[in-house]
Amino acid sequence: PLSIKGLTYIAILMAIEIVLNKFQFQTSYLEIGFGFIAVAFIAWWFGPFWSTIVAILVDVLTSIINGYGFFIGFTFSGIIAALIFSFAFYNQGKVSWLRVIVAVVLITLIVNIGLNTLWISVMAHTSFFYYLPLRLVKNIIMIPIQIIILYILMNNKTIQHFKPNVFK
Amino acid sequence: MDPIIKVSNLSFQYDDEDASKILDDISFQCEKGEYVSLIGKNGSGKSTIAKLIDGLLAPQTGTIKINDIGLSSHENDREMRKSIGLVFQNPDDQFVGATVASDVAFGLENRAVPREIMKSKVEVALKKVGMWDFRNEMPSSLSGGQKQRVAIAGAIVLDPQILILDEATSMLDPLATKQIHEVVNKLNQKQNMTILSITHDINVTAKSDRILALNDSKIIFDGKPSVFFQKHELIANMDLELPFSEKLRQKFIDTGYDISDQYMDDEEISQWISKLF
Amino acid sequence: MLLRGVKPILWLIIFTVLIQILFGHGGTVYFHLWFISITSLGIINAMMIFVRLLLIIIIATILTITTSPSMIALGVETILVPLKWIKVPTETIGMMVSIALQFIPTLIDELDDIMNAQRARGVDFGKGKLIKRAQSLVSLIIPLFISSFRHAEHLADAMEARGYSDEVKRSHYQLVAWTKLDWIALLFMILLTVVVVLVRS
Amino acid sequence: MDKQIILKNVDFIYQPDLPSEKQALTNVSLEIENGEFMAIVGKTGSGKSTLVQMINGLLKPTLGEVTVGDIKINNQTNNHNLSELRQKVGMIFQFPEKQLFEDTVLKDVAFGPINFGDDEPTAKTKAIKALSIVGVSKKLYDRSPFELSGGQMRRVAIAGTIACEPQILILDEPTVGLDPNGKNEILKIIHQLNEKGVTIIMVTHDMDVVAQNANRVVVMNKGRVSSDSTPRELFANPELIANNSLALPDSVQIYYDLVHDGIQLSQIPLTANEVVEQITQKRSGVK
Repeated sequence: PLSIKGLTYIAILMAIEIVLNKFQFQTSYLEIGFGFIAVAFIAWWFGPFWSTIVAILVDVLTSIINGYGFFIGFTFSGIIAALIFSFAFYNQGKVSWLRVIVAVVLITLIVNIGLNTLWISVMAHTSFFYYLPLRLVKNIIMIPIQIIILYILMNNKTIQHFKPNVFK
Repeated sequence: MDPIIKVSNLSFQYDDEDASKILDDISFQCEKGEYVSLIGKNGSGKSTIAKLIDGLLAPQTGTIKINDIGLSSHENDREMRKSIGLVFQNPDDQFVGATVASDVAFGLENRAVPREIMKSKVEVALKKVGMWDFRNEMPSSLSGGQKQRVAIAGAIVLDPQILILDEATSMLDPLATKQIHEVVNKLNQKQNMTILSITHDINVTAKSDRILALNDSKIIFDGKPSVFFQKHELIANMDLELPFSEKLRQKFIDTGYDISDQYMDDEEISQWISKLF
Repeated sequence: MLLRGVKPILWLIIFTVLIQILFGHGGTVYFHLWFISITSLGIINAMMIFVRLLLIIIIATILTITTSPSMIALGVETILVPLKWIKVPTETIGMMVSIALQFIPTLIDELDDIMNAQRARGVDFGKGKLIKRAQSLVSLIIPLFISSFRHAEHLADAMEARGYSDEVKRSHYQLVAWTKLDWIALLFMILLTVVVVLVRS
Repeated sequence: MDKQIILKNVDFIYQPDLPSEKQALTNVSLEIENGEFMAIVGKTGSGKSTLVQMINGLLKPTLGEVTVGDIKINNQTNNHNLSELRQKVGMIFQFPEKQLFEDTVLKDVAFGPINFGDDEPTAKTKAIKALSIVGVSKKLYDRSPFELSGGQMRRVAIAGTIACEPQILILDEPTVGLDPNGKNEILKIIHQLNEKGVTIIMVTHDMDVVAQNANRVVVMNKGRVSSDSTPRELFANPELIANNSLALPDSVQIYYDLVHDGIQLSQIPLTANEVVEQITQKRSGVK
């Protein structure tokens, strides 16, 4: 079972995820948030069970807070992303470039480009292929930025220093 | 009568840091209803003492007794915490409930107190700190000083015999600091609550019954504030400042005035000046 | 509030409506050029989708305006109760939701502060090459994570000091009671569903 | 005299046209000269922080104009052309250690100069100079800033701004949360910079700090400038002080206690030294 510290860490990471999902560059039309970083940390430190739970919660809460409707497809996307991150990072002491690259590429292809495009087309009753080109381009542009940020953060000594405190 | 807090030969060090002891063979005690200030530099182990007394950390050697009950097993920790309320430094780090009232109720919820009793206790506690009018506000909408008053309400709602303030006003402006100390003084005087106030603000220690000074992991002074304020060298070594009235008294001595060799507070010293004319 | 909720999916709505209008087929054709064709059915479809998305937004916004975060947290916990059967710790999850909601405004303020501090040190967010952008983000996110983890550490102490444990039974200060109004709302929803189903078939 | 900063009829509104709209500044006009040490005081929410953020372009006036040297900022100013201004006007926020993020102290301090276009060796030189000004020893240069004590972290963060060599330094409550010694050290550093010609604008609640450091103090109230004078002139108006939830410095409190007892000193004392001096003076006058 989770320690109290474990509970507060997950809760705060969840809040970070919601905040960073909303956070976008004002000047850029690439509307991709940075909540994935928090997902990666939950997966890394807490594993598939808790990252799945958080994926569901964040999706429900975000749709309530931001006022988009709730669509079960995106929840499914969130779970898949959480599981891919868990598969790549859970129980890893040090996270290598390779693991970060594999995780980010897999999530971009399967979740962001594949599933999410599908959900948007289902929601809007339009063909998958209308949205594909635009989403393909913007998601591929984001891959290197996501990889660099994730690698730097997960290998930051100060941040790592907090890790042993999570389980007690 | 037995002391309410009795710390004997307490030592502690964090295992992950470089191995220096943060507390080294410390002993002190507090009587019921006493207002004790614990002062020392940043990082001198003051907060560690608070956590040890509340059982959030376990001592490596030595004993801590609250009301003559020793801290040893985990169950006792919970039992002990019932008699201790703790208020921390950062107002933002203490909120669990989404409204002021539900946050104050948190400690009661943890003890499965029935809802009706909870409601009246929350009301009493919030009124004591002057925050009842804010009961339905979200904590994030409050000022720092208001947040700390709510945090005090959250601690005293459990009717603790001891209230520990861990640098509870160091992030607040002077006005909010004053208000918090007014609330704390009232709890001390009207309800005979034992106060252990951890601080590096020497001015707020003037009103306490006793000062415990911690330096280099040892207690180097235990006595009345008026005695402590005269130990200028000790205070300088601890990176603390003299209270203004004491600085002024020293200046008078240096200039050749014939002034009492006892500590005087602001009021006493201005009375003394009046008599010069 | 409403506007802010709409903004992120505004492009989706516009894009979808435009596609429906420009590439729709069926009904009377008003305009045709190469692969673009504006038809009556296309326009009707576009309007339908527009109204549908608008409704979703309005309903969600009403929920946010009328329901406090604590009620939402409590609601989430209540919905999850059946999961207790498969040993999911629903109380812990409810606590998590409550804390997370509690910290969102704090973290937004903190992110704002850090952003201002880095701007004052010459960071220009959203400008420059890829590497530069990644670096400016790192200067934002590392401080955010560190200060958040400090919050988590202190909060855990504060909760423990106030006697929290997931092993003991807790009572609840805030109560979600099922009232007459809820029956009426439920009845209304059922009626509405029936009507919709009847009309559709 | 050289007018370095001019605010002319500045209004600022947060989130205009939304229900949460809030007027933070109303018709603020100020002129600040080169080399001043100005304190800004007032209640929480009186517009102090908004005011100082106007001066380095983090916020732009809704109405009116801010001029810093030859740079003008009004509501037409583009966000991306403010680099020159931000280099000129350094800003140190409350709890500045929150901005630290690099692996080493030296790298973190050099971060600002690099952003403002210095090459790495130049930035390093500036960083070393700044670190020596704030008194961080060489031994710590390659340590992680997060391993340092609270007071040292604060100094490193301040060095991060000083390294950009600003002509104007804005500080928002720079000593909150430090122990008295740490607080005095920071104030000493600020004083030294001021003596070297850096204009200091400091937001604070601590009236002792105002009394002992500033040559000018502006009181903000509900987004307006409600008083602009020397500290001594301000303390001569206890009513104004009380109305703005400010506290009198200890030395001034003694002055008023004595007035209450019918003893009128010739001038309001700002330090313990001045109290003793004036009493001595008064006594020799009596005799």
